[in-house]
Parts: sequence; C-alpha cells; structure tokens
Amino acid sequence: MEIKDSIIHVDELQTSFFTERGEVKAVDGVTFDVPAGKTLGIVGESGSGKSITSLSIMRLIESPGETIGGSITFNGEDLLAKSEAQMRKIRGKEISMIFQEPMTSLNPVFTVGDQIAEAYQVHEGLSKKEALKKALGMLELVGIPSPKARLKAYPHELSGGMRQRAMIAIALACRPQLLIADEPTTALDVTIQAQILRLINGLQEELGMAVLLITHDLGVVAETCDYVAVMYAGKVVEYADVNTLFADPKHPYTVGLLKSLPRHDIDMEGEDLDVIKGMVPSPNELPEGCRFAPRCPFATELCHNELPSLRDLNDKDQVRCWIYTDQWDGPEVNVQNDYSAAQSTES
Amino acid sequence: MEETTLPAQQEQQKRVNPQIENLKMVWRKLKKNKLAMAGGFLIIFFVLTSFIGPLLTNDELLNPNVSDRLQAPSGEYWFGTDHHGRDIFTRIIHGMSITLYIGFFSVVIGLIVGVFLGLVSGYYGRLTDTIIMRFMDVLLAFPGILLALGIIAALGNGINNVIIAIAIFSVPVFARIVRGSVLSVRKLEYIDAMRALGASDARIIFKHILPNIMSPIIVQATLFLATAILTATGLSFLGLGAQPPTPEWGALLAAGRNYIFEYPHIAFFPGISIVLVVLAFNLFGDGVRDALDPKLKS
Amino acid sequence: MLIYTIRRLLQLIPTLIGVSLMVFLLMHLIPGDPAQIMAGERADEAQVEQMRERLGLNDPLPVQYLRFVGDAVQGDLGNSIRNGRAVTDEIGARIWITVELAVYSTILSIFIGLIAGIISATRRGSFADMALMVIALFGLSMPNFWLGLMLIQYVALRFEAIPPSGWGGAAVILPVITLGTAGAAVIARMTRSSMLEVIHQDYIRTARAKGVKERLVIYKHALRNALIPVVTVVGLQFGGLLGGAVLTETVFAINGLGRFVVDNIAARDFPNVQGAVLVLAVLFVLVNFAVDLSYRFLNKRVELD
Amino acid sequence: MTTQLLKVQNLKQYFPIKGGVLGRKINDVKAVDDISFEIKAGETLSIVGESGCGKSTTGRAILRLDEPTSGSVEFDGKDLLALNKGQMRKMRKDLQIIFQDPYASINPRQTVRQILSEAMEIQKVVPKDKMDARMKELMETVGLGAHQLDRFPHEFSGGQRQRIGIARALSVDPKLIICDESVSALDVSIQAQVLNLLKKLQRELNLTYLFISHDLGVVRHISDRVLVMYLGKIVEIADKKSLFDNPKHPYTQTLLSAIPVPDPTKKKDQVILKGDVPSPIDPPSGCRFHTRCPFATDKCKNEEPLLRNTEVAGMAEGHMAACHYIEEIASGEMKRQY
Amino acid sequence: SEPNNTGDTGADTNAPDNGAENTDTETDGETNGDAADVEVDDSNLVIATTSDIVALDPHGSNDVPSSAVQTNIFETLLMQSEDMELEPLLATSWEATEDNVWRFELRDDVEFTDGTPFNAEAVKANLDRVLDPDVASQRAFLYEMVEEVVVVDEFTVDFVTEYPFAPLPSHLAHSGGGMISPEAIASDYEAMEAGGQPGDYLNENPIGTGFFQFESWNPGAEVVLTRNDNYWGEPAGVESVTFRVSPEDLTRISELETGSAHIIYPVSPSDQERVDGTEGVSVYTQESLSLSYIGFNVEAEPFDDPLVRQAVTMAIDNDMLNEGVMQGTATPAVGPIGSNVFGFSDEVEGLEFDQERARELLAEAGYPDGFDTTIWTNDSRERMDVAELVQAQLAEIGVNAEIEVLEWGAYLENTADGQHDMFILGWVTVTGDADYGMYALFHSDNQGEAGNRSFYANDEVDALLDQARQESDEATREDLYEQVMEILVEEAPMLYLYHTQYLVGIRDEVQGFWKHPNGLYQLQDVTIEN
Ligand SMILES: Nc1ncnc2c1ncn2[C@@H]1O[C@H](COP(=O)(O)OP(=O)(O)OP(=O)(O)O)[C@@H](O)[C@H]1O
Ligand SMILES: Nc1ncnc2c1ncn2[C@@H]1O[C@H](COP(=O)(O)OP(=O)(O)OP(=O)(O)O)[C@@H](O)[C@H]1O
Ligand SMILES: [Mg+2]
Ligand SMILES: [Mg+2]
Repeated sequence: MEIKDSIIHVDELQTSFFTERGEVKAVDGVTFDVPAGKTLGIVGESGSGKSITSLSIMRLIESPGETIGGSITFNGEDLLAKSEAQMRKIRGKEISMIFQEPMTSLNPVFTVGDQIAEAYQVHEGLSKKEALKKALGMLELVGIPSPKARLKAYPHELSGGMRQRAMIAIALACRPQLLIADEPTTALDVTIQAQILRLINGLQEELGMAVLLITHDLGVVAETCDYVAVMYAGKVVEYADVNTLFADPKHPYTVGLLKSLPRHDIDMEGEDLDVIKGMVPSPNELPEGCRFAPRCPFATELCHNELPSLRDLNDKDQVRCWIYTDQWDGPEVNVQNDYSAAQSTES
Repeated sequence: MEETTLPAQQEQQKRVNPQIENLKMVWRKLKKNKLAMAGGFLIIFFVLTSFIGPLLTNDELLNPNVSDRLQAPSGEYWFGTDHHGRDIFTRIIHGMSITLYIGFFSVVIGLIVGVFLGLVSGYYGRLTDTIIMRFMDVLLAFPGILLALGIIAALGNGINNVIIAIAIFSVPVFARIVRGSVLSVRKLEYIDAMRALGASDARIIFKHILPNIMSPIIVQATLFLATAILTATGLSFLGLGAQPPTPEWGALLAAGRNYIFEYPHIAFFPGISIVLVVLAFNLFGDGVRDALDPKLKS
Repeated sequence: MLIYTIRRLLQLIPTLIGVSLMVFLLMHLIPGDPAQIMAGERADEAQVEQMRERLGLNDPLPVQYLRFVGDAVQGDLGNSIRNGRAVTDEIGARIWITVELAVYSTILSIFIGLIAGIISATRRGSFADMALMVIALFGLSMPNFWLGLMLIQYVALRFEAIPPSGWGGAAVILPVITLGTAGAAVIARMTRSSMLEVIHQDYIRTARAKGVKERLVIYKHALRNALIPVVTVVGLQFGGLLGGAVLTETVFAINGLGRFVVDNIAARDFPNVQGAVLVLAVLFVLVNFAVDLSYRFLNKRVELD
Repeated sequence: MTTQLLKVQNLKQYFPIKGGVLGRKINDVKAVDDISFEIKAGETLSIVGESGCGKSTTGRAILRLDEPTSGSVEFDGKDLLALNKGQMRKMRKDLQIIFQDPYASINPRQTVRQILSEAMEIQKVVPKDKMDARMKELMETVGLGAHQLDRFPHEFSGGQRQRIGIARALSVDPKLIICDESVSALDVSIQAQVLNLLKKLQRELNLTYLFISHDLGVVRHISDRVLVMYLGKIVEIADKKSLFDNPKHPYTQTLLSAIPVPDPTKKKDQVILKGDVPSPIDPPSGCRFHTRCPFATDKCKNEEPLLRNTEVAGMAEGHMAACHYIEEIASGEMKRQY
Repeated sequence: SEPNNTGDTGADTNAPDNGAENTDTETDGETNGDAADVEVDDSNLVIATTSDIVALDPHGSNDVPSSAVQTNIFETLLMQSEDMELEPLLATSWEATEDNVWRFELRDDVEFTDGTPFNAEAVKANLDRVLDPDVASQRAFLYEMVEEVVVVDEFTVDFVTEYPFAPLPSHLAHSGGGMISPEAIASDYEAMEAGGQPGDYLNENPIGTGFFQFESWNPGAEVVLTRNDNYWGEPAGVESVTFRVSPEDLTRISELETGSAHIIYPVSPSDQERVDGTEGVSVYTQESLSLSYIGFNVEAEPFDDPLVRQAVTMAIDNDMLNEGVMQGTATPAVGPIGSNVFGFSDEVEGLEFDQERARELLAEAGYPDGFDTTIWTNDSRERMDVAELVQAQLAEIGVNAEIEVLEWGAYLENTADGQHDMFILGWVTVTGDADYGMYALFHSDNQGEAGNRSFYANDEVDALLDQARQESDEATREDLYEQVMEILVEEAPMLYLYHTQYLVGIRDEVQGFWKHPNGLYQLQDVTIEN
C-alpha cells in the first residue's frame, strides 16, 4: 500500500551492521509512508531498529553499518540513489532530524546562535550576520525566553528543555518538509515533554510539514500521531491509523504491548499486568520464522517456520501476521480478546 | 510461572567467565592488530632471550681483551667489540635482563604504591583525597629526571636505587589514573549495593573496585614500562645507575657515544636494542589500550 | 572565572611549599658536605667549620628551611657555594635558554603532531595512518640523547650550516628536533584518538544532519572539540620539557637550566640546585595552571565553579 | 498489621557547594528539605516527582548511603541515624535497595553465585552449609533457574539482571526494600514482568516497599500510598485512590494531566506548565511551586504552605496536600491564570 | 634601521648613500658584537673545554679550568718553562737570603689594568689575602708556611717562612700566586664587610696585570677575555679569547672540525686518530705533571698488609692499562711523580707485572684464595675504564673486586673518611716539585681530605719529606726524594698507574700555541692565520 499524498515512502528497508560477530540485521524489512502534513509514530521496544531506520533515511549510517536493501522514495526520488553531495542538500533543508539526547546533540564549543545560523549558511548561503538574525527568529519561534541573550549562550548554559528547543530550532531553520524526531522527549521530564510535544505539533501545523516521530511511549503516540508503525526486531509488524491501532490492534505483539502497560488513568485493582513472556531476540540470533513467534501465545508451526509479510488488511492498515492470512493453520482467534487467556494457558 | 521459561538459546549458552570472555575479546582484537602482535612477539622474544640467552653465550667474551678492542662487526663478533675488547653482542644479551628488570620492577613498585594511594584517595575523598593529591602534585611538579637524579644522589648509585627513583616518579601517574577510575566506578550502583549490604570498605575497595579498574592500570603499566626503560637509559647516560662492568644498555650506549665517530657500531647496537624494546612495549601497550577501549570498537 | 583563577592560584601555594620542602630535604639527604667542598680539598677542619658557620649550615634544619623559603619569597635564592654568585643570576643566565628550547620544541611538536594526528584520524585504517603511527611510536621509543648523537653524527657533520652544539641561530635546529620528536609523537597520538572519539559524538551527527560539508564537519565541529584534551597534553609536555631537557642540553652543550642542575648536584652546590629546581617547579606549576585555565576556556562544558 | 515500620521525620539532605576564592562552602543544594512521612509494615509507599526533586536522595538518606544533614529515621523503633558504623552494618540486613540500572547495579565480574553468597556472608544470614539450598530457593523465587547460578551478569538480559538484583536484596531477608526506579530502564514488556514479580514477593514475604519512580502509571499499579515531591518538598501524600482520582495540589494535577494516555480517544484538556523546574540551590520562596503554578498568588510567594487535610474539599483520611488554596481550587472558585 | 645621526631629520633615512653610513656601521659592528658574533672572528680564539670555571678569583678555586683562565689575567712572580725551569715574570730575580727568607726583586714597570701600580705592597696584599682565614682560600695551603711578607722597598719583598721551605719559588709560580690588584682586593673586603662572600667582587672584577683582561663570564657557557693593550710585555697575538664549555666529546670534536672552536681540550685518546686524520686539524700532545693512581685503604684489611698491596700492584699490567684506556698515549708510572717533576729519580725500579709472584705474595699474606673487595671510582670515563680492566686482572689472581661508581661529591667525602677499599684518583704536581706531589699524598699529617686518602703513615717517610722541603740544596733534596720514592714503591700505599699526556685538538691556522705541563694553555703568542 502506498498512500497517495505521502511525502516519503520507505519500502522493505534493510540496514545491517557487519561486525566481528557477524551481520547484525538492525533494520530488516521496514515499510511505511508518512502522509504529507501528518505525523507518523514509530513505536517499538529498545533495539527494534527505530533509530537505525531514521538514520538510514538521512543516509547517516556509519561504517560498519550499511543500507543494503529496499528503497526510500522522497518526493518521488529514491534517496538511496543520491550522491553524498545531493544528500547534503536535502539534509537539514528538506529532511531534518532531532535526536534523543539534547545534552550531547549540540556542539559544546559553539553558541546556540552559531549552530542555528549554520543551517542558513549552509543551505541559503546567507552571511553570518543575516543567518544570526534569522536564527533569532527561530529561537523566538520555538519559544525560548529572552532569545537575544540565548543566541550567545553555549549549550551547557541551557536546561534540557531549552536545549531540545534549540535542537528543534536548528532542525526547522530551513522549514523542512519532513521532520524526523528520534525520541525527542525521552530524556525530559513529563511536564517538559508536554511542552515540547505541543511545540512540535504547533510548528507542524504552522509549517505544514510531515513528522516522523520515533518513540517507545505508546502514550505519546496516542496523543500526537496520526498514523502508527509498530516495529519489532527490525521489522514493521503493524501499520495503522492511530485510532484503529489503539482501538483494534491486530498484531499479537501490539496487543501484548498495550496490555502490559501499567496506566495511571485506569486502576487495575491489584490485578497483575499481562506480560509478554520471554524477551526481545538479539539481532544476531533472530528466529527463523516470524520474529515474534517465540513469544507469541498463538504461534503455530507455520509461524515458527515461515516469515509472514506485511500485508494490507484494508485500505489503510497493514499487519505482518499469519493469523490474518489464508494460510493460517491455527484455531480461529480474536487476538485482542483471547490474548490474556492464551498467554496464561501457554505457560 | 511464565517468568521461569527461558528461550532455548539462553539454555545452551556456555558457562563463560567474563574475565576470560573479556580476555578473549581483547585477544581477538589484539590479534587483528598486526603492530600490537609484533610488539607482543618482540616482548616475548626479549624476555625469553634474557633468560636463555646468557646460557648460550660464551661468557669469556664478557672479559676485557685489549688486543681485540674496537673490532668492527664480524663473524666472530657479530656486533663488534667495545673499547675493552668485549663482545657487544654477548654484552647486549646479558644486559637484556637488567634492562627488563629495571623496567619491570620500577613499574611494579610504582604501581603498587600508586594504585594504593589512588584507591584510598578516590574512595575516601575529602581531606584524604586532598592531602594525597596535593602530595602527588608536588611529585609531579618535579621534572621527572631531575627528581630521579636527586634521589639517586641521595641514595647512591646502583640499579636498585634507579628502580626506586623511577618508581617514585611513576607513583603520581598511577595514583591519578587510579583515582579517576575509582571515582567513576564508585558512582556505579553496585558499589552502593555493597554498601547497603554492609560490606566493609576494604572489601569494596579490593574486591569490587580494584578488579574493575584493571584495564587502565594494565595499559598504563605497559606504557610506563617503556618510559621506565628510557628513563633508566637516560640516567645511565648521565653516569647514574648500573655499576660497571654491568652491561646495562644505557651504560653501553653512554660508553659507546665516545667512539661514535670511528666505531659507530658500539653505540648503534645498544641504541637500536633500546629502541626495539621500548617500541615493543609501546606497540603492545598501545594495542592493548585500543583493544580494551570500548569507545574504539570495530 | 576570576574567582576560579584566584582560587586555583591559592591552591598552588601548598604545592609550592611541598616542592620547596622536598627540594630542601632532598638536598640535605644527599651525602657530601657543601662546606667541605667549598673550603676545598685541602682545607683543615677549622676552615671547614668556619665555612659551615658562614653558610648557616650549623643551624637546625627547620631554621635553614624557613630562611630558604623566607628569602625565596623575597626573590633571593641565596648564593652559589662554589663561586658566590647570586643563584638568581645563575638561573637568570640560563632559564631563557631552557624556556626557548622548550617553547621551540613544543611548537615543533604541535605542528608536526597535529598534522600527523589529523591525517591519521581522518584516514583511519589506511596505510598513511598506520605508517604515521608507527613513526610516532618510533619517535617515542627513541632515547632522545641517542637521537641527538645520531643527528650530530649524520646531520651536523655533513651540513656546515648547522652547528652541532650551542644555542642561538641555526644551532637551535638539532636540539629542537631532538627534544620535539617525542612530543610530536605524543601529540600525534593524542590528536588521533581524541579525533576518533569526537567523531562519534552526537553533535557531529547533528552537524551532518544539518547538511554541513564533511570537511567542515571535521575541521570545524570535530577538531575544535578534539583539541581540548590535546591542549592538556601540550601543557604537560611543555612542563616536562622544561626539566626534561637535561639530556638534550648535555648532548648539545647547551647552557640551560637542566644541565645546570645536573652539574650542581655533582658539585653539591645546594643553593644552586634548590633554586633551579624550585624555579623549574614553579614554571611547571604555572604552565599547568595556564593550561588548566585555557582548558576551561576552551571546554565550555566544564563549569567554572 | 498496621505498625509503622519506617518513620522519617524532618529529614534534610543538603549538599554543600564549594566556591569562592577559598573554596569554602558558599551554598547548598537543598536536595531534600525537611520532609516527614511514615510507612506501615507490608505496604508500598511510592515517591513520585520530576527529575531532581529529591526522590533518590530520600532513599539514600534513609539507608545512610549519604549521611543526611538532619532529621531522624526511625526503623522498627530504632533511630538509624544514631547508630554507629558497626551497628548500622548489622542493621542493613533489614533494609535493602534495588537500583535502576540493570547494568551498573551488579558487579560484572562476579557470578550470580558469588553475588548472592557474598551478600549472605556479609550479613551471616545462613550457615555456610545451607547457603546452596538458600541460593537455589532465591533463584526460583525471582523466576530464574538454579542452573543459572554460575553465570555472569553479561549472560543475562536486562530484566533478568534486575531479578538478580532483587535476589541479592532478598538474600538477607530484609523487611524494607527501597526500589529506586527499579523498572524505569526496562522495556514495557519486561517492566510488566518485574512489576508482577515485585507484587508477588510482597504478598509472599510480607515485604514493605518504598517505591521511587517518576512513572505515574507504574506507581498507580504498585502502590498503596503515593507521595508527590517537588523540589525537595512533599507537596501531596495520599492513598493511591485519592491521589489519582482526587488530586488536590495543583502540581499533582498538572503532572497527571501532562502524562500522555495511551488512548487516542481520551484527548483531554492538558495543562502545560510553563518554565523549567527551578534549581534546588536557591529554591523559590514560599511555596516552591509558585513560579510555575497556574493559580499562584502573592501569598504563595511569601508563605510556605504546610501539608494539611481538609474535609471541605472532600479529602479522604490521610490525604494531605501542601497548598494554601485547596478549598478554593476544589470549588472552582479560583481559576487558572493560563 | 640604525639611528640617524646626520641631523637630517625627516629625510629619507632609508637612502643607501648616506654620508655617515660607513662610520655608523663600524661603530654598530662593535656595539652589536656580542659573543655569538665574535666567535667567527679570526681575531677571537675559541677554546672549547669540558668544564666551566669555578671562579675568577685566583684565591677562590683550585681547579684546572679556573686556573687556565686566571693565568691569562693574573700573572705570577715567577713562571716555569716548558721543561719546568723557573723563569722570571713579575719578579726579576729571587734568592734565599736566609734559611727561612726568600727575597724577590720585582719589575718596576707594571700596572694593573685598573691603573694601580704593581709593587711590593701589592704582593703583600695578595699573600695576606690568600692566607686570611676569613677568606678561607682553597689555595692557602700553598703558602701556609709563609709567616710574613715584608716590604723591603717599593720593588723588593721578603717572604719569611716558618721553617726553611725550599719549594717556595715554585709555589709562587703556581697560578694561585697570581697577583690581584690591591684596589680590587680592598673592594672585595668591603663587599665582605657588607655581608658578601669572599670573591664576590673579584669574580666580577678580576683585575690583574696579564696580557688579557676580563670581558665577560656567562656561567656554564663561556668566559671571554680581551687583549690588554697596555700590557708591559709582548702583547697577546689575538684580540680576544673565548673559553667555551662543551662537555660532550663528540660535540667538541665537531666544533673543532667545523671551525666553531680553534682549540679543544681534552681529545679522548680514542679520538686522537680521527682528529689527526681530519684535514685542517691535528692533535697537540704534551706530557703532564699528573699521576693516575689506585689508592688502597692501608688502615683496613686486607690492604693494611704491604704484601697484599704489592701483590695487587704486581697483578696489574700497566702497559695493558695504558693501551686499553689511554691508547698507549700515557707513560707508565713507577712512583708518584713523573720524570718532569723535580725530585724524580730514574734509579728507582718499580714493581714488575708478575701475576705468578702476585699469587705467591697473596698466599704469603694469608689470602691464598684471594679475597673480596671493592674498587671505587667517580663517573669519569677514564677511571671507570681503568676500574673495569683492573677488575678483570684482579680476577686472575683470585681477587674479586666489585666496582662502585660514586657521584663526585660523595666520592670525595667518602674517600676522605676512609670508607673505601680501593679507589681511583689522580694528582697533579702543579708546582713541578716533588714536595707538592708527595707531601700531600703520603705525609701522615695530610691523611684524608688533605690528600693522603690512602691513610698512609710512615714515620720515616714523614721525616724524609719534612727534611726535604726544608732543605735548600737541590742535590740533597733530590737524594732525599729518591729515598722516599724507594720506600713508596716498596710499601706500595698506592698503585701508581701512569702519567697522562694532554691531548689538545687544534686547528691548523692556530699558531704559537703550547700547553704547559701543569695543564695551563699558553696563549700569549697565539695567532690565527688564514
Ligand atoms: N554501530 C552498531 N554496530 C552494531 N550494531 C548496532 C550498531 N548500532 C545499532 N546496532 C544494533 O541495531 C539494532 C537497532 O538499534 P536502534 O538504535 O535502531 O534501536 P532503537 O529502536 O532506536 O532502540 P532504542 O529505543 O534503545 O533507541 C540494535 O539491536 C543495535 O544493537
Ligand atoms: N552527591 C550530591 N552532591 C550534590 N548534589 C546532589 C548530590 N546528589 C544529588 N544531588 C542533587 O540533589 C537533587 C536531588 O537529586 P535526586 O537524585 O534525589 O533526584 P531524583 O528525584 O532522584 O531525580 P531523578 O528522577 O533524576 O533520579 C538534584 O538537584 C541533584 O543534582
Ligand atoms: Mg534509538
Ligand atoms: Mg533518582
């Protein structure tokens, strides 16, 4: 499935690290679209390949990593086919990125103003002075108090939230069409997280850009995204619009994830949480069949032996699970309703 | 209970000791580093030679033989003879153990004292730390070789005093490194866990901190061995250290320098021997550092 | 920053007291009676005793130490035992040579070390990298007096324009090379590893994500950060060279402070040794202090508490 | 049983800041500033709050991992702060801690067996010959196999390591366990496993938990009572139900509203606080929250509110909040200024 | 550019054709002429040596490098010729007027470089100073027997000695007897009054009558002297002389070969061949007044037994040492003084090299299997070489000797205290008189620091030495010294090794240079010819 007005289409992306211990398939079959002006959330547990996916899009994978398969279509052009010089023109101008750690993502020896201004100098060929003037405008835009003074501040002189705002200012300086935000709020407190998320949403509307928001927090996804891709062990296992995903999750992993989440808005009355048994497979010892099979309460022989593909379920949702196919050899199941029961009988 | 079920591959994993595992990893990385391996082999070669070599050589050649003085290298005298007609090759072989001995023991002594001070300083902090570190500053403020000179002047000449002198100026180097490592390990939660269990300070320091800061210590020790050997030869060059006719290499070099015009081989062979030994330790220490440094992976 | 500077300066005091005490004690531990030496080989006991009295060597050690420190604070380091000249004059005549030697050598090692280190880091794993690092290690492994001798033998004797000894003019070339080699090696290695570390930092990725050219990423974003630890090494090197030039000064017959100390230890001219070592230590401590300040200036992350 | 197992009174933890020309103490980080609370045997009290508000410091002060500046910590009727080093060492058997980082909290060079036996050896809880049996039992209790005793930490996953940490804490039969962000570093699926384990252990061993977390979801799941901290002070303390259903302090309210809910249909009216958390070095006067509080008045700036319970606002017994305007806010008389 | 002294203000000072320019450059040349520039000058003689001087005050030091410089500034009453004959210098004639009175007639045409006239008063002032206990001169021992200096008239002076002292004239030829301007001496005393050290003033203002005068001293680096144009005699051949310190053998040779030094000293025997083989330079040799010896501690076992000392002496092959250490350049020694010293007798036979006999003697002394002992040396290269070869030879007769290298200060102190077994040292009989060579080394009064580090004590030797120094008849003196020498060979309180030669490297363009057997460079007649 390809959404018509999608700004970027990632198809079966594969990125591996060739380490001493062999190939690490960090990203191995990632497919999604980001519709123009909308927010796509990518969720998944640690190590599922979220960051590597985003770096692959930016073509910033460093050796020993390499993108070895798939395609990334941005504005109708394949990014993987671009030269380094062409990519440089796109980075920071058409696609920008914010990283997880605001502490370490800013260069400690340059002022915040310089670092924002650099984007203008690189892409718009402005003089330092003009660039700084525009940088000031950006600081105002991201809501940093007394922006004039902050322009000359070094990163260490700012609080975490301010730094993340500065990062956003850098990323948005050239009004990109796509903003990739890799866990932009994980390192921040909830009250600050709320500020930053609101800021990103606001700017998105203002600038009309698409956002690829990477997170492991389902709450953040629910509150800020229009579409969601769920990743597990390097693969997208489910893709849906946000309401569908939370109301009617299809993949057993998605279901398990939602069920194991302790929630502050619901009292469990002392009940135990549902859990997903076992643990995430290590990327250099991936199971043969469905990657989730060893942990899946519904897994059958088929699941253990053969890898399902990501299929359209309807016109907008996709899932990578045998249950929703004709080949399904197990009993009829409703994943969401039967999950808890299946989970406890299993063991 | 679902928690007890474990993935099959976990069960099959072999029992491996992390030290050994770690060593294996380091070894794998080292093996790929040709330079470090070359250094390692050289070290082994030198150490073996220092033990076996003297047994194989003709000790007669160590005695002065004025009629054969200042001979150029030849089939009989591989590296030629010196100004007393002694065979330089034989002398170098016999001197190897002395050079290694000085390097090794000065590092060991400096290491023991420095590590102890560093541990105490880093673990207890506050006034203890201040006092120890100020003292280290004082030692560091002394130009190394001048400190050694002064110490030897005070203690008298001789290899063991050279070792003490070199050890003293290595103490602050080790102490500082250890202190830094202790400070970072100390912050780790398992140290607090041991305190919460009521473990004594000694147990925490020696059982839980020390083993976890060995890497930088080992690296520093290897590299300092190179420095120690160089310093010892430097002192010998100034006429301090080994007593004649001990064939300490620095002393050979110092004596050889007087003949460098007409008989350059006398200074050349000891000089190149020193370079090789020091280079071996530097190469190896460097390789070990790279292999142990998680930041420089791949 | 000012407060920090003042505080650090105050912290130097105990170090310097420690240094002076250690020099003093070391000098008194060394066997050999300065009065005897000064009075000469043929002086009788009474003469020696008189000499001792005049030099104040009969006072208790603490008294002597306090006198030494008290005078030193006022800029008086006493007089040479051998020739009665003021120690400050003796030092003054030599200190600049040693400082010059150290400065030139440091400049040389920074120049060579930085270039080699950057080339090495940016071409990690290449032949150039390997070759440069082997050369650096070789430079580090060479006894510098041997290097000096080789330079005299193979350079000075072949090229008339380069004098084999002394100081000033073209004569500085060989000693500076001799002394600068090891430093260049250290700096090259430090620059390399520091560059390699910095290059994996998040902010470098940020710069790349901004679309900055790779060359700028290296020379603007990475190098500025990579230089920070290098500065510390340079400072330490420089400090070390001040006192570590003994051997080079000996080989090239340079009348510097290092050789002065060696000669005067041999002559048991305690005031000279005490004064010179104290001055060297003060220089060392001050240089490191300056390095520390510049480190803090360069490294915006370090809080100036 | 409803006896007080732990009673913390007027606990203060100030960390000196050195500075000035002479490097003397010029100020303090007032990490924990005069807090009092109690924990009953067998219950779980959680401390929540934003980063840097003093949660960990409280836990560490109770264990005397850092010596508190003042106050008293009474455990089982004994004042811990009055004990000397040796006595304290013995006492540590009863109080244990489980840390956040599954990688940093166990010595990578020891096998599980060494870790557990060392702990038991230090406190001499079991005779040598019974140790093996006890270790096997412990491993099973935390959901690991006895066959894994001779493995090293790096052979375990994060969740399993956390279980080892729990086993180590349990090995000395403690009464109180302080869990400092014990599940924060874990992935959701693993976090759920560990949370379930903690609850099970509490049931079976009648443990008392002081549970430190910034995740209100986790807190709601595990606690009996909840204590909210802001800048070194307690702003609200209540049983779980009252706190989540009926928060009284504006900070608690905004905190709850700021947390994203994993349910897109529940889009609610979020209160976004302005500004950052102020520094604990020079905390704001009066109510420490006044700089960010949407209700703040001059009174808040000048007068420090005390923890109190008022029935007017429908606060349950034992529910206390430190705000001057509990009643006014509850009745809607006071409106948010932003 | 240089200051414009044409008065032509505002004009184009860069113009090349300024009328005043020629004169300007000349004066500039002089004022700019610091040490570095002078070196390349043909009129400046550069001598590179191992050590810096200790002092310029002739009473403030007793080392060869200092004397070598001082002798050019300060002249003595008498001097010794190359073959050690006494010749007049500032004194025109001298005689013993009584047993204990020496009378000197002085030149009447000499002035110190500060303008003070040289006369009998000046001589008295100098002798008084060197003997002044407050000055504590290291050279007081040379004149300790002088009871009084009597000014007879302006140019006649009497030296009254405590006892008849025959070698006094040769002592006065010693560079320690160099005449300092009495004005300068007075100023030095003033400086002492003001709290200074003796010599403080003189070291900066060494005023003598010599053919050179002091220009500058850069401690550790060089001393520069310039020609005294008012010299009473034949003026020096070069305008100035620089004594440069250059401790490394190799470096010194390079300096000589590249022409940055004209004269270098010493050339190590092993480099002699090379220097001689290099074009434009050669080695000048001169027999010295020195003795290299190995001292025994005759107070301690086993060297308290003369048999042991003889055995050790006979076990050592002096020729081999000479060859191995000195490349055969030295003269093997029989006794403590060489043939160029007054009092030497060629009648005395030394102990022959005979290892067989040595073993017998050892056995006789009760050490049939030899013994363990130590050889001390300082870090002098030559002495360490000797030590190594001696060690090897002693091994042949079963004596196991450990070598210990001591640092110079410690070495002197410990040997003076008698803590040694064997030690290697040298002695220079500077005065060229056996008294200087023997009295210090063997008289029991001089045990320890004063020179007798063997702690040798023999009443007969004491008596003979006392008698010989008081005897004015030369023949009788020679006879007495021959007797002493015989005893000293027989008793072997030390192992006399050899008398070395001075090896001086010299460039071909240097003419008129010679080195005195006492080690001092004779520079008056030196010229540099190109
Ligand atoms: N440089 C590398 N070398 C080898 N493996 C790597 C490297 N970088 C990442 N990986 C592997 O790639 C996989 C995916 O990593 P990635 O950083 O994309 O995870 P993530 O989903 O972003 O996780 P997190 O939530 O922890 O950020 C991980 O298993 C990781 O171990
Ligand atoms: N040893 C210390 N020295 C100085 N300040 C400290 C020390 N330990 C903690 N602090 C300060 O005390 C305050 C409270 O820290 P604490 O670790 O208790 O916070 P926390 O609530 O546990 O935060 P987090 O959620 O980040 O763990 C912080 O401002 C911290 O910087
Ligand atoms: Mg990530
Ligand atoms: Mg905490």
